[in-house]
This record gives sequence, structure tokens and C-alpha cells, in this order.
Amino acid sequence: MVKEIERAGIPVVHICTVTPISLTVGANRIVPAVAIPHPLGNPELSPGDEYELRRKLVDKALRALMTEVDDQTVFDS
Amino acid sequence: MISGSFRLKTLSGERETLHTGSFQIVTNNPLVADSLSGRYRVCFLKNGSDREVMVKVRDLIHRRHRLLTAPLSGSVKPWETPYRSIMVSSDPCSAVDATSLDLIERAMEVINRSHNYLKTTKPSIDHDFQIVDLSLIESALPSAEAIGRI
Amino acid sequence: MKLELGYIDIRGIRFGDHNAVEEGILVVNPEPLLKPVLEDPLIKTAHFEIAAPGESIRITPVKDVIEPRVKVEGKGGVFPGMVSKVDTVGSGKTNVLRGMAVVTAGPIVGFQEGIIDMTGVGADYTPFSQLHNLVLVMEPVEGFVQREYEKAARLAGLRTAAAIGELARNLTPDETVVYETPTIAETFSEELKNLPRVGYVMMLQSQGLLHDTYVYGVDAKRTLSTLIGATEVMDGAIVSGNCVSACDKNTTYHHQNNPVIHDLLAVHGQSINFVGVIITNENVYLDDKIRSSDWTAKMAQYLSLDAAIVSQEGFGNPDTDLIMNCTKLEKQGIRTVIITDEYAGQDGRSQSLADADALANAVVTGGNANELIILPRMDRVIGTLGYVDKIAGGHAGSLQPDGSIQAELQVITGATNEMGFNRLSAR
Amino acid sequence: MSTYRIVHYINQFFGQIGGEEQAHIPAEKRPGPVGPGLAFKQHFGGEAEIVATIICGDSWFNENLDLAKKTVLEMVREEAPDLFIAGPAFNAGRYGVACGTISDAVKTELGIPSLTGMYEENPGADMFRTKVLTVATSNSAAGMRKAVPAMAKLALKLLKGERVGASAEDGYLPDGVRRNFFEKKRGSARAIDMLLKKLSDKPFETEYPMPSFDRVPPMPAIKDITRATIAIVTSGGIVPKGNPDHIESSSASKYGSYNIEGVNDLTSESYETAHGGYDPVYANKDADRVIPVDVLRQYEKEGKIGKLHNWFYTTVGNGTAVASAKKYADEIAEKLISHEVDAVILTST
Repeated sequence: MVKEIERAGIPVVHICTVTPISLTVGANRIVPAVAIPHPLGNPELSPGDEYELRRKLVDKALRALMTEVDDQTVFDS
Repeated sequence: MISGSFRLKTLSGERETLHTGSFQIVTNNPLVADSLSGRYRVCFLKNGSDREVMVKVRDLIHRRHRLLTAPLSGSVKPWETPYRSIMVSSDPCSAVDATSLDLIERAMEVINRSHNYLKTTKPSIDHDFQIVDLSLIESALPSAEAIGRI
Repeated sequence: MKLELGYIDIRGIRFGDHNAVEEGILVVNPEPLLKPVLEDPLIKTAHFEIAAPGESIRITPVKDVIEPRVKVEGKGGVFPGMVSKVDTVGSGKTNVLRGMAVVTAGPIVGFQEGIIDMTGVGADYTPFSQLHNLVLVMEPVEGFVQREYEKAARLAGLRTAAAIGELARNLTPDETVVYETPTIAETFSEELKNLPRVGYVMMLQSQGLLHDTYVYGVDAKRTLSTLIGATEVMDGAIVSGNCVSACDKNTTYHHQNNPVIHDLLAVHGQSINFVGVIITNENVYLDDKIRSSDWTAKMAQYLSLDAAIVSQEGFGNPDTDLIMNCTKLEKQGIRTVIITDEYAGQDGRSQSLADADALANAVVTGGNANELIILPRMDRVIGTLGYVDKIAGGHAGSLQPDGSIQAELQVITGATNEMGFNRLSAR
Repeated sequence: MSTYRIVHYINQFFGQIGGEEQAHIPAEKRPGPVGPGLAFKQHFGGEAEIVATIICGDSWFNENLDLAKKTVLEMVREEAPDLFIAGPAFNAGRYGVACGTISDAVKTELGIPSLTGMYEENPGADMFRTKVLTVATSNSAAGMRKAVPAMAKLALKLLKGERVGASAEDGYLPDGVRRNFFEKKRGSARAIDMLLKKLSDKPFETEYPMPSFDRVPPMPAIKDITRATIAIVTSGGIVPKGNPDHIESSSASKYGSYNIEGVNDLTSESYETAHGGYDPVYANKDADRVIPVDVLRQYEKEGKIGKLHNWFYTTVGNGTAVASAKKYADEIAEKLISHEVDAVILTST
């Protein structure tokens, strides 16, 4: 799905737990997520800390969208 | 037996080396539960379907456990046998294992498809399916136990 | 290694009061042949039946198909480590009763498959319909342990084939063919060094009861990938202990007549340099899969292969071994062609394999094992139809009131063989 | 013996009306065979006949798709044929798309077996080969002599209800259905032939093509994120509580579009997951864990992003099951473009 949207001309950032799969499906901007049942959350954290975790992931995703890439890139830091 | 994952200190930092000895067997096969529970950790899904065994294993993989045996073991086709036993690491690793995930998802696709087939498995051959399934998972035990032995 | 196969063509089998091969006819006196079989405490009954090509006969459930042979000259005997003592085979002279087979039939577990039809549609799909078959039908004692009975039935078949083969010891072959394989040094000789170095990776089913293969008597699941001589395989070093997956299990007959080895030897020295055979297993434990495929790739590199043919056995998780073997070879620059079969569903629309990789770009297929066929009623059944309803859980094969069987191709012994034994394919 | 009745569809060029300058002509029907139809006649050997020919301009068909389909379908219905043949279209793109479109429509809407023919790189081939049997032809009309007998042979098979052979046997483009057949050589010999070709870098044809893994070049980065409209797409199956569109839990055949105008936070009262591919407990409790609506709404308010698009799009897909998603991914992409979305955050479980 990543590919079809990007092919249509819209940049996509893929937030995905298992980056090798994201690479296989052809995403160009990849942000590793937390865990499969909760990619942008962590139920073990307090609601405030969990929101903060999600905010950081979204920041990373937005940064990826603002970054020029010429190949598949994993934004893991 | 040492269990869990070794952490290897290297100059470039810490990295995971090897999942070790400890494993669990997820099964819906009462014969596996009977025969192996004494010696090993067995998660027995009584009256569970083969699909439920896979879902259980998949959830464990999502929780960073590693798949240790092939989920579609054996050439008894998934649309024939109701029994399935799968070995998974007892302890989670530091990240989801992509290979484990790929294997379980592909296996579940095969299983999903197989449920479109007519099911007429007869009770009289139930026991034979149990025996073959037990044999398949037993064939993994020497390899599983060898790891971590020094 | 140099192996001379002396082919004695068998044109028929009949019962008689002695055992002999007389002018191409195998004469069978059952009693002395059955005596050692029945000495096994696990085998309750045993008898022979004869099936010739074109006869209206259905054999089921089939366990193994074995070609009778006798070691005439050179080291070792037939089926070393199983029937004869362990000794390296593959050189000297072996006589072959060509055009016939010993087929073992009878129940081992309650859901067995394996049909050989000697005529009709089904006969087109199994190569064994073209043979004169001496069928050893056995029945276990009550309360048997499957694992032990499988062994008893396996050995009974191999021993019977050996005893029949013995009848050919002093016969003059109708045709003699010499097969010769080079040493590593010879593969670098002047006449071979400019040809592409090709290896054969043979995958052996090795997962547990009903899924096993034996190499010189060793259970293949407890082995690492290793080298074996092409003529060793031809000379009976590998035997089948595999009773499930009728369509794509390799019977002992397949190993003895391995088509990849045969066809590679045929072009060796002309278009290719056939360097060697690597055997590797298909285990349940994932680390075993990784280790075995690593080892295969290492050994292929060690042999400096340019290319390899990889053949599979079975369905499902062996697809994982197959893809691992293929991709690890390709990543080392070794060009591969893989031989497999497909489970694309009865409508042919599902994913054919349980694993896939873009590097596996050269695939030969033995056909879709799920395709439905109707097998007409036969006048005679050898074995029992009692399993047909249970074949593959009852829906891959089912007995119709008129005696015909509606079945998926997978119930037919050898139908979608993954060594490329047949002409069947799919697109 | 009565002969089978066939209706044949061709374009203005093969209908001998004219070239590109006549591509605007609407569909018309003539009795009996015209142009290539005459060539078909001799290959039917009297078993079938073309009772009518529909001639239609390529531009008219493609530019008036709905009307064209309706008009041609009606013309076909009037004849009540046993089979419908379109083309062959060779490498003519618009003609190929028209042939594919109309034969698919005749097959699904009128229940009449259909057949077409074109060059494998014709855009119509990619669109319709899995829907309508498409005989493989060369890339120009010079290939008519080969295309007609192949199509005629397949036509007779369809008319008589005979089993269609494998694509390699009956000369049509692979249609995604695996069919068994007997090759001339055994598998081991085929493997060696293939290996020799592969070794000498000659073209070879795999008997089973692996699912393809193509790549798309990355789109340029967003220059000013504070003015960008960002949309959320997920394969994690987040839906309004109760799953109003009944999205299936696995291998979903549809996708959902849901309005989140005014929604600042996804709660367990109003959202859940329809995905059967993971433990749903965490997502059901707080769907923001799968699609970060809460954070993006906040950022919209703070001006950190231009706008959070008011619709999110949801599918159910395992990470590895790629192919099936293509169709609705295209539809989602179309919607995103029409809503002038600048960038997408796609989340997967």
C-alpha cells in the first residue's frame, strides 16, 4: 500500500514495528514502531508517558517526511 | 539450564547473541501434553484448533518471543490434521524477530485457506494424527536441548 | 567413481514354484520370500500380488516403491546400512531389474494416501503405472507402535527387493551403461575446466515419523549437509522412510533413478561440468534449517560451483528450506534452478508456495497437487480402499458409489515429484 | 448441427473505417463478419459463425466509458451470442483497454463467455488478463496470421465447454490461475535447460514466477510541514466501534474511510480494531496506539503541521500479504490526491 500511494505522488512515512517487512514492501521512509499490538504506544507506561512516547514517534515521522532520501531509509535515531 | 538471551558486551556496545535453552511448546495435541508436560513447559490449548495454536504463537512472537520450529511442520497437510505443536522461546528477545513473524504469517495464510476445505476427519484416525504430530515436535527436541549446553 | 549398471529388462511377473528370472519374466514363489518378512513379530500377514501396466488395478495405500538390484562387483551390497553392511557403494557393477518394482502396501497410520492406478487417467500421472509391480501387501499386528511398524514395513520391502535382485546376479544384461563421476582434481582437467561447474543440491525429507529418509542407514535429520557421490545415490545409498505426501515424496525408486543425477551425467563433459552432489535435510527445528542451508551454501562455494539445481521433497515448511538454500546460493553468485511443486488450491488461485523470494527466479514445477481428478473404478484393488475416504483427511480423495474416486492429485504416488521425474508442469 | 453464434468487437481501424482521424466514431453494429472476422471464419471450420460485428472508435469508447459500455452491451445482448470476441488489439493501448473492458463486462454482466487478444505489454493486458482470457499476440497487426488461429481454437474450447489448457499450452497470457499440463520433457531435463540459459545470460522463463517486489522512487520531502495537509492511513484495522462497514479480520476485501473531523482523541468507546492479525486488547483500549490522532490534532492546533486530513483510511493487512492490497491502495491514493493531501503517515501493526 505504501508503494501505491507514493507512486501516486504523495510522500509516505511508514511507521512499522518490523522494519525488514517495511523494506520488503517497498517503503522509502521508515520509522520503527514500538510493538506489533501497539505500534505507537506502550500500555506499561503511564498515560502521560505513553503520550510523550507517541509524540516522539510522530516527531520522528514528520522529520522523515521533511528529509530528502534517494533510497529506502530507516529513521531509527 | 541457563535461560533467556545472552547479552554480549562488545566494544560497539551490547548485542544479543543467542536464544538459549529454555523453550515452550504450544500445542492442541493432548498426546503432546501428556508425553512432554513432565519434562518441558507445555502450553496446552485443550480442544483448541490448529488456528488457535497459531494465533497463540503469533501473539507470543509479537511479544518478542522467537519461533523455534517450523509452524507447518510435516507433510501431513494442514487441511488434513487437526493437531499442531509449535516450539517457541520461553523468554522474549529484545525485538520482534522478523523471520519468526514472516514464517507464522505465511503459515497462517495457508491455514486460513485450508479452512475452506471440507473437514471430514474421522475420530478413528485422530490418535494417529496425534502420534505423527508428537513425532514431529519430538524430532526438534535434540536440537533444542543441545543449545546452551557447554 | 565408476559404476556399471547392467539392465535386465523385465517384461512380466508370474507366480511359480521357484524364484527366477527367465527370459525377461520374473517367476515368483511367494513362500520362501515371505518367510523372512513374516518372521518380524510386528507383521501379522503378508502376501504378494502382481500388477502389470494397462491392467484395471488400483494399488493403495502405497508405502514405498523399490527397484530390485544386486551388487555383482565392487564394494558394498544393496541398500548399505539398511540391508547390507555399511560400506561405500557407487563403484563396480550392479545388475538392475529394469521395468519392474517391488511396491509395499498396507496400513501404517489411519490417514494414509498413495494410489497407483495401472490404467486410466490416474496412470498418466504416476510413473509406476508403467512398471510390472510385485506388490507386497502387509498388515500389522494389533496394538502396534507406528514408529516400529514403519521400520518393519520399510525393511520388509527393502529385503524383498534385495532377494528379488539377487535372482539377477548371474544374468547377462540386456544393456550395460557406465556412469563415471570425476574427483575434484579431475573437474579441473583440460577438457572440463572451461565448462560451467554445476552441482546438485538434493533436499531430503527428515522431520519425524512417516517423514524420514536414510543415508547409509543414518536418519538424515541427524546429519549436516554433506557430499555424496552421484553413483552412490544411484547404487542405493539413500532409501525412503517416508509414508506421507504421496505425490511429492521421493520413493526409494526415485532415489535409485534420480532424474537430476541421470540427466546431469548425460550432459557432463559436454555442456556442463557436473562437480558433485550435496545432500541436505529438511528439519522441523528452525536453527537446523538455517545451519543446514548455510552448510549447503558453504559446501557449494568450497566446490567452486557456478550453478546448482536444487530439488525439494514435500510441502509446507520444506518451502522454507528450499528458499533458504536457493537464496544463500544466489547471494554467493551461484546460479540456481529449483524444482518444486505447487499447492495452489483446487481452483489454482492461491499462493503456490509457503515461502517466496525474488532471488528464486528460475523455478521448475511438478504441477499443482490440489488439482482435482476423477479416477475411474478399477476391476481389482490391491491393498484396501478402506483408506480412500480418509486419504488426506477425506476431502482430498473420496470414494464415489460407482467405485470411482474424486481426488486431488496429491493422493497419487509420485504425481508431482520434485526431482523432476515427470513431465507434469503448471502455468 | 447448429453453429455457435459469436459477436465480434473491433475498432475503427480494423473495421476499415479509418485511422486515428476516425477514432471518435461511436459504436455501430453490422451483420456478419468484418475485417479480421473474415479470417476467423475459416478457422471455425463451420462450427461457429460471427453473426454480428460491433465497430467502435477507440477515443469514443475510452472517453465515454459508461455510455460506450452500455451501448455495446445492449448491442451484444440483442444478438444473444454463445461467445464474445474482442480484438485482437496487438499493442494498441486504447484499443486494448476497450477490448479488455468490454469483454470483462460482457462476461460478468451478460454471463456470456468472452475472449480477447493482445500483446503482453499492452496496458489493457495488465488490467484485464486475470479477468478475461487474453490470447498473447505479437505487437503489431502483422501478427494477425498467428493470433487468429490461436484465438479461434480457444474460442471453440470455450464454446464446447472443454477444459482450458495451461497458458503455455493454449497461448494466452498467464491469468493467475495455475493449471496442470504435460510438458514435452521431464522436470529434471527442463531444469538443466533452464540452468544453461541462466548461466549464459540468455532469456529463460521460470515456470512459476515469484510474487514481484518492485520499488518506487522516493517522493521529494515536504518543504514546509507547517503548511502541509497530512493524512493517516493504517493497515492496523482501526474502525469506528461496531465496525460499520464489516471490514473482515483478515485478507480484507475492502477498506474503510472514516471522518475524524472534530475528533481529538480516539477512545475505547468510539474506536476499535477489526484486525485479526494481532492481539487486539491494546488497540481496543486506545486506538491512538495504532493511529496517532491525538498527537496530530494537538500539532494541528499548535501549528506544527498545516492540517490533519479529516478522513483516515483503514485496511486489514498482514505485513507480508502485499499483493491483495494493491487495488484499494490505488483507490485510497486517488482520494488522497483529490483531497490535496501533501503527505501520509502510514502505520502498520
